[in-house]
Amino acid sequence: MSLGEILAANLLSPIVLAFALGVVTRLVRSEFQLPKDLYSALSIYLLFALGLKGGHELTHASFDAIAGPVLVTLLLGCVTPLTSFAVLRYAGNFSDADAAAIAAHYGSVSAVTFIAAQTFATSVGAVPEGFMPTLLTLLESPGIHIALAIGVLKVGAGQRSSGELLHEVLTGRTMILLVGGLLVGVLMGERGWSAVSPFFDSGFKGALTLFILEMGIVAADRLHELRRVGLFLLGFGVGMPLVHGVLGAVLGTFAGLSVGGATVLAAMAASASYIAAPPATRMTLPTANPTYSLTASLAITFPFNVVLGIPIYYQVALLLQGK
Amino acid sequence: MSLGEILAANLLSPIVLAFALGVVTRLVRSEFQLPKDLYSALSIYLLFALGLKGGHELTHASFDAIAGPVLVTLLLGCVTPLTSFAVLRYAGNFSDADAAAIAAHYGSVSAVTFIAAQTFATSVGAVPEGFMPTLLTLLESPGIHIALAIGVLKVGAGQRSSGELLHEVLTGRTMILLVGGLLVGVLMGERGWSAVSPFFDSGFKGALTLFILEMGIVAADRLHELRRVGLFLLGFGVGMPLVHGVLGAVLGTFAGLSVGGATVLAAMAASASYIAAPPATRMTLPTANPTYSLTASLAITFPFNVVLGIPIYYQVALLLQGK
Amino acid sequence: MSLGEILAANLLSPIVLAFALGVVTRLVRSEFQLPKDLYSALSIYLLFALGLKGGHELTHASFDAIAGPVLVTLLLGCVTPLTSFAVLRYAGNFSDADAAAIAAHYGSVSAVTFIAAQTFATSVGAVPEGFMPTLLTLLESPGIHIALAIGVLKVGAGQRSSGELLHEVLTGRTMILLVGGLLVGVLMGERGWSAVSPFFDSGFKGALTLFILEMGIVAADRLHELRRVGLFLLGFGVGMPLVHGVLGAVLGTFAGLSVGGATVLAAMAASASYIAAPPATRMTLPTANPTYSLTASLAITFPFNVVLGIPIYYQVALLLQGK
Amino acid sequence: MHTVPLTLITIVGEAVLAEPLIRALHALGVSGHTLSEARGQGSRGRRTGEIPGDNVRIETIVDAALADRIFALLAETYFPNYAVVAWSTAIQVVRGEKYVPPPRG
Amino acid sequence: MHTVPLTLITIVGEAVLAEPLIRALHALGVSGHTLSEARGQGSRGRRTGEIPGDNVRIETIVDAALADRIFALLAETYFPNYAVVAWSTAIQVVRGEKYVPPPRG
Amino acid sequence: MHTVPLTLITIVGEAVLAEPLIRALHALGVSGHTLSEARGQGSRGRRTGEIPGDNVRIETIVDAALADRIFALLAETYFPNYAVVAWSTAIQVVRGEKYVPPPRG
Ligand SMILES: Nc1ncnc2c1ncn2[C@@H]1O[C@H](COP(=O)(O)O)[C@@H](O)[C@H]1O
Ligand SMILES: Nc1ncnc2c1ncn2[C@@H]1O[C@H](COP(=O)(O)O)[C@@H](O)[C@H]1O
Ligand SMILES: Nc1ncnc2c1ncn2[C@@H]1O[C@H](COP(=O)(O)O)[C@@H](O)[C@H]1O
Ligand code: NA
Ligand code: NA
Ligand code: NA
Repeated sequence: MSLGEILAANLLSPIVLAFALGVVTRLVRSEFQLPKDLYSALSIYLLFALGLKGGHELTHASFDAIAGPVLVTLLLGCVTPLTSFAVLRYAGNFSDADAAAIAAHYGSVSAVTFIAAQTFATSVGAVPEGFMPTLLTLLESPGIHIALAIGVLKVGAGQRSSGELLHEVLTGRTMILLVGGLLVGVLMGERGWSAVSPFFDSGFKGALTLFILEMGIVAADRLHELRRVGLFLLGFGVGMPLVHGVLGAVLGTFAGLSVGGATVLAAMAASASYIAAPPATRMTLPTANPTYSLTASLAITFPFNVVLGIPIYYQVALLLQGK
Repeated sequence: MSLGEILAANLLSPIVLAFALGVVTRLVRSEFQLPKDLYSALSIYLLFALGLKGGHELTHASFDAIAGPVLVTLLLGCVTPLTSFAVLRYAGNFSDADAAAIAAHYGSVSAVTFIAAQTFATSVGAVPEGFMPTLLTLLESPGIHIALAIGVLKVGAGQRSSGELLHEVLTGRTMILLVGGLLVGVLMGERGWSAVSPFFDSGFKGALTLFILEMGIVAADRLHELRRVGLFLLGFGVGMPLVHGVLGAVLGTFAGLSVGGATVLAAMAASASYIAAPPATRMTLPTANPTYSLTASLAITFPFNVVLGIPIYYQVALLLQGK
Repeated sequence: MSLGEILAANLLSPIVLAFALGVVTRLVRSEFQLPKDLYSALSIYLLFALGLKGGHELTHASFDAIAGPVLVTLLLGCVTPLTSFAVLRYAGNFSDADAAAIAAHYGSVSAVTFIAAQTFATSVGAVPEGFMPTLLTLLESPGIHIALAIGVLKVGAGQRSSGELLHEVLTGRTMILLVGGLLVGVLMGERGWSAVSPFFDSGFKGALTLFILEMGIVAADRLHELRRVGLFLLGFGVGMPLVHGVLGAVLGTFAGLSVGGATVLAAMAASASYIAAPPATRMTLPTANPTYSLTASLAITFPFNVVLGIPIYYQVALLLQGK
Repeated sequence: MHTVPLTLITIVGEAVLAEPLIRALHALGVSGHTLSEARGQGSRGRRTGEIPGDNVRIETIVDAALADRIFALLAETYFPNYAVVAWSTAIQVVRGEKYVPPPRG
Repeated sequence: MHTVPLTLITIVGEAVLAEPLIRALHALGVSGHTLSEARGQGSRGRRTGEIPGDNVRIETIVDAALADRIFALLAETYFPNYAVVAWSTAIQVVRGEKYVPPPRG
Repeated sequence: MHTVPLTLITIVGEAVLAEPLIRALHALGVSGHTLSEARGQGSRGRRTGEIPGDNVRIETIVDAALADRIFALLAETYFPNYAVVAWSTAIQVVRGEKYVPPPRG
């Protein structure tokens, strides 16, 4: 398939269509939204299912293959907050606090983008390595800490000590469900997995579709902020993922990942957190404007990655691996 | 099967049993009810699943066959609010506002009754046409607007302009999920449907059972109002659906629908809205007593259709089509 | 398998692992918890599914076999509150109100422990009788009434008359969903069950895992109370279930239950209610300290049964039946 | 705008009290009440999300005499054994006549 | 601590009113509002969990003049046909200048 | 009925503040608090259902001296950077002695 055909097929995937429906819901000024607890329930289900399945697959994975990918993932966790900060502060002229706050989002990772990349790669026949969810858990927190540390060094700490911050991020919903799910998945074995997989595996893609519908609504709620965040941030929300995505594909290939694995690692590097990063940032750098980071992560970078970015990273990985 | 056998089988269907359990729950004065967000979650799931499946089936439907049914559906959307208003105002001596408010409910449609009719028809082997959910979306709003327009002409507008009203109904939860689901279902193709159908298709009937349990509870909460609404409305809640149901079966047969399709169209015409119509009516005709319309729709017509009406409309359709 | 092997296998079951993850969540002082409505939704789903499946299986059960088990279940419902009260009051020196309040919890039953026992027995190949959920509904309320009656005789009634209390327990969520589900399950027949079982049966174990995760969190929330409740209650929370469990296994075997059925009956007798009993107790014996009964039921007896008790009762049943 | 000076009583307590408390208030003659969900912490420890339920926050608009009777009921029946807090606020109510019981006698 | 005496208006009414009411309040010039969910019972019967929705509880901090205009609007537009209750409370607001409209004229 | 005149402080602010704010209140010596969920709109825009969370509404009953210290804390630490509103109301509390700290010195 050419990139064009892949893009077209991706546009008609349930994920992209559901996101588009969510956006349209707000464009026609409908008041509809998912009840808050349904949104939470779906995100808990998705994260725990991801962890469990990842843990189950981890028991089949060759552990020789995992060391390299772990190292490059940690490297991405250190590099992406720095590149983001540098671009925002020096090219974009954002204040120290704002640049650090946005960098905390782009240095971390979006689990939904990860899932979209997994789904995409599998659907084009490039099944990613079974240990990818393990990498996801490694990429979530370093970027937040590095970016916020820069911010605190430059503008002073807010309400929260760095110990409290570390604790908050490491024990947040995402980490508990992903890391916990991984452990449970590893320990419960084949029999456990076959008992719970009708709930956590068969329903996964449908539940994701409903979740993404609400993400479309939430993203569209921020569309009217696009004007306020300015052209630079708009460009950043598309350009930075492209740079980080290509970097992820290169490092992933270098570490021995398959095309599917490299695509997913690229999407992780390219994605921006909008669950763990916002509250951590809000309390640590209170003078940063949360509109910037949330709008860029949610209304620009998330849809960009899901619609265009992931197919592009896949093409890059194909090229890099000479396929 | 004779009508008696069909009625007996229907009485033991999960839908009717769950409704009965809900009513009994209140008759024994239990405080049990579904949490509000679970009720919303189930209704969102059911409507979106209905749309997606309808969209998927629409891609298989012959488009020659659809024009006639679309026209008779729109005709039913114009006629049923008028018959309802006339009966209530002139035979029932209701005030203009009350007659128009109730007519807005009976001119629109109940998605759960629609689903019950689909399930019933399929279970007796009369599989309805794949485009029935499309007809459902067409029948929801015209009746509300026509009835409320009559009301506003007679008693003056309430808080809401007719533009606002039109917008509210067209962008309500039901329309977003049904129409949006239809579009997503059409666009995502076979591959998309097979990814999401384990969630949206396999779980459908079970989720419906839980939802109907709560509907039984909510309907029973209104039972003590039956005395306040008076005998006329009680008769109306049974007689009007019979008239509209037979009309629907006749028009459906005339337009070329199968026995199953005519049964479902009849149930749609016979049903009364209790989701879209109430808030629209409340703001547009504030002097109308909401107890009348809600009690009639929910505590009389809904159970009547689900228990007796649908099997009757099926018999009528059989007769009409000489089977 | 030896008891050691069985215990080890049980430790790695999804249920025990999910509970452990919940406890760890609090030990690392994470703020994570399931939204309240998700917790309710899961418990409604589990109870209704239990009832429906139990009803469906009841239609296959031989009714000769059920009379004996019903009688011993009712006997357990009368004996366990008395033994509990006697031990607490006279060996433990608890006040009349506190002893009666705790006895109300141990005289009733925990549905989740029941489910865990069913799952365990099935997984070791000792499939319990199909009418076990019917026994569950019989064991829930007698113990509460007997224990609270003792309390009221000794310290006087609180806010609530005994008629109100009886009504509250008999029409609580558990009874409505279990008894109602049983009836619906019996009536809807094979066809009804095959329509709803993809929702209520396939998803059951996965949904249970998520529910148990939250139970681990809630139990861990009470861990810091362990010091306040004292050593005696700690011992009671382990010793009383062992006594009641062995009694249940003996009576069950005597009444003709299989090894699986006797195991489940033992777990029911050994378990302590933490859903129906707490509110009933709070209003009837307001001077009793709710920390005692909740901590013992939830943070001691529930995990003890799920981790160690159930495999032990199974061994006892095996021994008793000479297998 | 014409308003009537009345008393707003707010009661915060464990959720299990909601139903009997509301019944008791209406038995004393309140014309209505408003209930919302809450969590809290007080002398009896943290009350949040545990299985027996959160707190509820009940408000009722009454006149001074009824306020006194409600406080007396709370002090006698609920304060000794339940986690509950209650206070009154002076308010001005639109269409306040609705909330004053018809003169007795 | 410097505070400003202002008026807190609380409106409890059927959920369907939330959106038009908030629009109306902002049109009258309130500087903000806070909304929470509630259930209740009043002269128009029990309002709880029925399909058209529960009650909402809307609070807005205003000065005396605006309070009067809000009450007038409620009395004219909402009281005749909807289940709604409203009252005002005298409060002291921190940084209260924010809630006083700039002097006109 | 004997009641004690005290101050009710109500704080409405972004949900992320709930935990640190409650910790700070208890560090200042409040005897308890009540929290409920809310949505709202103010000078910092609409705060509703967005991913980082809604508003919270925190109430605490205190004496006048403590009220002042709470307001000072809010003004210094929270008002400059967060979406937060706070006010005090004069109330009468049943069993109000519970909420007055034991005399110092
Ligand atoms: N000082 C206070 N201010 C506000 N709410 C309180 C206060 N003290 C107690 N409460 C509320 O009242 C409930 C019961 O309090 P208590 O009986 O002191 O445990 C708590 O859970 C809080 O919701
Ligand atoms: N006396 C009262 N005290 C507190 N809330 C009330 C009172 N009367 C009515 N309400 C609230 O206002 C809503 C509408 O009242 P009504 O218009 O009297 O039916 C009710 O559902 C209650 O939430
Ligand atoms: N005038 C007001 N009346 C009631 N609540 C307000 C008012 N202004 C602000 N709020 C609440 O306080 C929150 C933060 O306000 P702000 O800092 O002005 O954005 C808002 O989301 C509202 O919930
Ligand atoms: Na990233
Ligand atoms: Na109709
Ligand atoms: Na027991």
